[in-house]
Amino acid sequence: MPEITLIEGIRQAMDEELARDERVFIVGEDVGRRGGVFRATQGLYEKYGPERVIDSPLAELSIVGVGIGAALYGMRPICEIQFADFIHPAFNQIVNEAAKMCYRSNGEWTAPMVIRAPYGGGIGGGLYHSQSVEAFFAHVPGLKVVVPSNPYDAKGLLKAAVRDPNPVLYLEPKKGYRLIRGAVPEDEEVLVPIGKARVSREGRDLSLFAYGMMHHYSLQAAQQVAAEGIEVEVVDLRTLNPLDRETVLGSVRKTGKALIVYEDNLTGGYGAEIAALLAEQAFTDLDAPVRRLAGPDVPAVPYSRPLQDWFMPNAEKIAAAIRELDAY
Amino acid sequence: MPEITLIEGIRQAMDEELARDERVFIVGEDVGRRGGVFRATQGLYEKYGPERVIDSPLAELSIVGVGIGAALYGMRPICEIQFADFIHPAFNQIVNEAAKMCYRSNGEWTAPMVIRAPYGGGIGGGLYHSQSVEAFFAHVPGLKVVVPSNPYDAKGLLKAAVRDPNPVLYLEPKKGYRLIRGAVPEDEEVLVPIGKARVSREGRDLSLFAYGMMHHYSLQAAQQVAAEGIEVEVVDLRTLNPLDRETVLGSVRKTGKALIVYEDNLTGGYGAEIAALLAEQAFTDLDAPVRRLAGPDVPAVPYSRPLQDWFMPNAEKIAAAIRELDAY
Amino acid sequence: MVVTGTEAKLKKETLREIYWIMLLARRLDERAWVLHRQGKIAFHISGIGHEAAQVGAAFALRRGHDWVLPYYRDLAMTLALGLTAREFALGLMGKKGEPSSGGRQMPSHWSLRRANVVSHSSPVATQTSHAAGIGLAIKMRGDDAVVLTSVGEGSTSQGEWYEGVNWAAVHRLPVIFFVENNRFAISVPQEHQMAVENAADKAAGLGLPGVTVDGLDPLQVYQAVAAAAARARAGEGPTLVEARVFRMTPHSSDDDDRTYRTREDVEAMKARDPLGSFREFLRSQSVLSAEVVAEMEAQAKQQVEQAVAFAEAAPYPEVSEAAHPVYVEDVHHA
Amino acid sequence: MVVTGTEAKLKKETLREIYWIMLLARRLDERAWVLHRQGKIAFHISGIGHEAAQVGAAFALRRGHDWVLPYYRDLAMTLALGLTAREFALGLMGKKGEPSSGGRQMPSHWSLRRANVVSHSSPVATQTSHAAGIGLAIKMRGDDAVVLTSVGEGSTSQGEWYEGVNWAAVHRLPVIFFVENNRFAISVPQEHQMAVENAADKAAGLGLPGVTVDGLDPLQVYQAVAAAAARARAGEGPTLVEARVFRMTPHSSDDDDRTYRTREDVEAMKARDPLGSFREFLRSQSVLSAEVVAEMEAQAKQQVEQAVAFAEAAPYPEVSEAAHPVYVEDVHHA
Ligand SMILES: Cc1ncc(C[n+]2csc(CCOP(=O)(O)OP(=O)(O)O)c2C)c(N)n1
Ligand SMILES: Cc1ncc(C[n+]2csc(CCOP(=O)(O)OP(=O)(O)O)c2C)c(N)n1
Ligand SMILES: [Mg+2]
Ligand SMILES: [Mg+2]
Repeated sequence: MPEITLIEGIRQAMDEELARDERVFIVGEDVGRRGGVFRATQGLYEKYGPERVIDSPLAELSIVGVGIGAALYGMRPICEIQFADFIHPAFNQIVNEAAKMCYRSNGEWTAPMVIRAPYGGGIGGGLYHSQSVEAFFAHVPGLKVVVPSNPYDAKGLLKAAVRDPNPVLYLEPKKGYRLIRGAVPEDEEVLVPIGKARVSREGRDLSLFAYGMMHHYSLQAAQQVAAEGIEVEVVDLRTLNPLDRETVLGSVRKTGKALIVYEDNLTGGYGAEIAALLAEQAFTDLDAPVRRLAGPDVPAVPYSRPLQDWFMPNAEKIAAAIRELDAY
Repeated sequence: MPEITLIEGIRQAMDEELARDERVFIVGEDVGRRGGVFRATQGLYEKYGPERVIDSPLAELSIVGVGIGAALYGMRPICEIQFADFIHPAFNQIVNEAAKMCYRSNGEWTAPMVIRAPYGGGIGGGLYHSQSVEAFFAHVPGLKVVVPSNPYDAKGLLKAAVRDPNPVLYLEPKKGYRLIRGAVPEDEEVLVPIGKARVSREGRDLSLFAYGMMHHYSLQAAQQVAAEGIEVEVVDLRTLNPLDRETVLGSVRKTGKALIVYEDNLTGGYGAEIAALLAEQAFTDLDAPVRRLAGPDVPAVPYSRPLQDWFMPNAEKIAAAIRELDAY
Repeated sequence: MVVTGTEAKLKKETLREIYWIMLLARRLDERAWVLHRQGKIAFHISGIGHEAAQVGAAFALRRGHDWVLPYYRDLAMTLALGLTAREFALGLMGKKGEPSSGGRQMPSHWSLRRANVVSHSSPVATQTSHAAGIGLAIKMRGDDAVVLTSVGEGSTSQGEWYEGVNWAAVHRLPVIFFVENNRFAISVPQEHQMAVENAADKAAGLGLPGVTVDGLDPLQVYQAVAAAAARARAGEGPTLVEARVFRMTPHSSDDDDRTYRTREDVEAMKARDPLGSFREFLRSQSVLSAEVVAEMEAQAKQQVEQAVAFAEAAPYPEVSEAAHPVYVEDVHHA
Repeated sequence: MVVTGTEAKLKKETLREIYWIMLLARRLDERAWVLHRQGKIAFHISGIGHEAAQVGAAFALRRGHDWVLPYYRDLAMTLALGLTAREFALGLMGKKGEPSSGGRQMPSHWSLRRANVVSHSSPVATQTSHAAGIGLAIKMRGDDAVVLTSVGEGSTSQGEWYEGVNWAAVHRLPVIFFVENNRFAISVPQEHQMAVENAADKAAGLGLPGVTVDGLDPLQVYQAVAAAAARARAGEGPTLVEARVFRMTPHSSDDDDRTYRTREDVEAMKARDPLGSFREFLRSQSVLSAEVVAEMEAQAKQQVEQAVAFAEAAPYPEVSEAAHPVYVEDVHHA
């Protein structure tokens, strides 16, 4: 099985879905000739033409709004937001329109579409090219939110998202685009179900919940502490909404301890919901306080190198949190 | 001390601050001659003129953006968003601009301003005139978020917000505008500090955390169950960001049980952060699972009367949750 | 009323039909105000004064084939597209079977799947980019449908509106941007919204044709929208059509317009009521006789009565449905 | 180059100063590309080809008194407003003392409080409504300052831009909306952004004057912005000024423009380099001698060297500052 990068998994998914279903098209800034600023759509313009790989005006709300309209007509748009930091102008369209379409029309109208957005820090992007936006959107009923952490899931979740009859926000851990490699079969269809977390490493001492780049670092940290005899169970959440509550609760039932890692700022971040779930439904299972390791409560990641390092969780910080929680 | 309504507290606060500081002005849709669709600015246009009570174009992002600009120049704008449901077009301005201004300029530029928005359900407003938006914004460092639950706090928090050197989102429980009455002194300045929760009822059996209209119902529920011998400590959070962690933790330390009530949809709602805080920092204090009572995970409040009733938490539902938790 | 010659092209039957929809819309709307005063409904937002513009626009489309994204004032337009009086009344009361949302949305938040009338929300102008997206899909598929979307003049201040129109202009999409200009956004007069004289002037900045017509005359609106639809179907791109209308009532049942406009202004509008003037015009052209007018009135009255009675007797949605459908459980429509 | 007669009004000294800032900006910018190739900085976004427009615009203002909300390409403009070469170099490296953000923002995210240059973010066009708000505050206070805010032509597609301009037009605010039109938004050509020929055509739809000038000529830009500033100061409201420029480099150090434009196109731009043509013009007018040109080059070189050396030696911000100031701890600036 060939090893590919995470972004190549994304590219392959779009390529295959464009080939499979003529209702699928891509719209976004610089997705055409440029192939996307991260090269996620490279080659697709040449292969599928300007009608199916559309360079939009520089205007996010209408990238999403036009996508919604096309979806209402029966198309399957993939809308690219160049950086998650720039999704905010489209907040109204995503939250008030796409997410509420099915419920508000009692199922008469639906908006099957994918909104792709590279997110996360550690790439020298400063306050506006590093944001993690998942907490805003995972709170929105009607929208599904997924985050892959490896090439296989990147490909399989994106293909599943394109086929999903609902609007799906697909957040891409951009730091891992070329850093994270993995085997993906060439000769079979890769599909990863939306709504299922994955235990990526079994362990008995504590449960670690993460997604995206933080899942990558969490596995590294788990490996580090394994040498010290701490067996961490790592759960890759993959789908943030709807959350796979069974897998989360099942893991904590086994280990009795929970560490949640995310790179967004701490307060009100996505990890709060995991912690709340555990506080409500794992009360008798917990042997220690739930622990969250997240970015500090400043407005996104500062640019200057030492400040960025200060902000970002990484394998060392995660390992330290594991040790502390293990020792409780 | 005269009894006034919650909205009258809001109106008085604006009136007094306009009179006190000529840098203060109001901008929003229909705030002028119309006096606001809820009448919060009634009489102010006549008193302060069209230069200080400005009818904006129907365009929320620029209501906030223009407010930010004026604040940068040294003014103290009060921006009115007609319904919280319509704040989403301004999400980019609030989250990326107002909230990040101070940090991103290392304190060189600041955006002292208030954004007022009526929120919440139970008023026959359907999906788009009932939304609770606090979870989105309480997650944003750099922004303060306050919610009054009574006329005194409404007045005092708004006056404090106008004087605060940071951007403050002031969410108004519109269902309580005329329903909630209370005594407010006429002859002294009413100021309520931002960042301080208030124990509005002492109790030893469990702690109930709420804000806005849900705090109002929570007090009613606490009174109901008191007759049955359950002594509920009710905490009115008042400021959602920055959260008064000491008061929250202190109360649970005493009672050992926590019920959190909010009318937003449950998952990822503001109550998740309270639950997470308790899961992390009150582990040894808790004698029962943390319990959240909130709106169901549908996209806001449906219109039709029975559907709305199904959605909304109320005193009865809260009392039932109290009894259940008390019995744990 | 300017007689433009268009009406010559419309069959008498069609002219009568236009009048009939205007009349039915008016009587339903008036009844809604009464129901509100009686405490039988919680909210009403009125289209009185806009009917000519709306029905003229709708009749210029291939109704049921073309796509329409209306806004809350478009009762008459939506009736012209196929909504029934009963369905409207169900919506007013949030009753079961209401076709736009099953009682989830407020009244006058239109949606009628069977007639290609797309669901809209309350935040104004959000449907503008949806219209562009539908136009894009039509173009991609090579279909011959066109799209019409409407807003009030105040809503053209939204970035939402600008971006949607810009998309259609750049891609020459088959979209008609219809602006019902009643000079007020709730209480805010046009001069606080825009520095141009006509909303249609905005078209020049976006690179599409813009035209302003008298929205009290359904035939002028018909002509302008028909021309725009022809352009769109011919692949020549979008058009902005502005219809100058009157909002003869307060903004909604929650509003009181006495603080921001004089009774004289409102009376002056009523004196130019588009329903009355179109009726007189049709009578002058011998399209309507006094008998037919009376008959239509009687029929409208009966439809309104029946609709209201039906809706009052209808059940509310069951609470058991309230939690659904947040997600597409079956993919029937997708 | 069109000789418009404006230059007659500018003192020779001022013309030399304009050239000097253009030159310094160019040499700093070129050096930033080199630093990037050397792996010494992580990112650079270039203003090469925009300098004439930017400096012409800045000089038409009362620098330090008027307010400016620039965008990331405005190195030359910001230098003209008072940024030093050292400060720019500190920003490139995210070093302590960098005045725009203390290293919190990426390079070229300008802010210079002492010169009334307001902090901007990365999401494009968000500063447009801030400019309107500052204009509103100036009007409220009765001050005589004007505001200039800039964006690229692509960014005029944003609802953010539209709403901000609309505000200023409705309220006749003292704002100049400056559009640096290099015909590309990263890779997307102008015809995918707008259906009008000039970004300035958008003014017609918003009810303010719009003018397009040759942005390769600082004097044409000077004249247009000076006229706009005079209008603004006289209470006549905002103006949209579009300067046609070239982006002679890739979008940023992360970009590779070979996929979307030919080398010939880029070479053709370079042949019309505004720095060279303005130098030749000034030489033809005897404003600059060969000696002075050489001297300026030497001085620019020296400033660049010193700035880079200074920044390389400068410390990073301390980690202990990273958590602040999320909120205004002291109200010094407020
Ligand atoms: C985004 C948004 N902001 C505010 C409102 C509240 N609101 C409802 S209708 C309206 C006025 C609309 O005026 P106009 O567009 O002229 O249409 P008209 O009602 O006059 O037909 C306002 C401000 C809204 N629905 N959506
Ligand atoms: C809201 C937003 N969306 C996307 C981007 C990414 N981006 C940065 S610059 C740019 C192109 C800007 O083009 P233009 O406005 O023409 O200015 P130019 O760079 O050509 O000077 C894009 C798409 C952004 N910064 N902000
Ligand atoms: Mg109107
Ligand atoms: Mg450009």
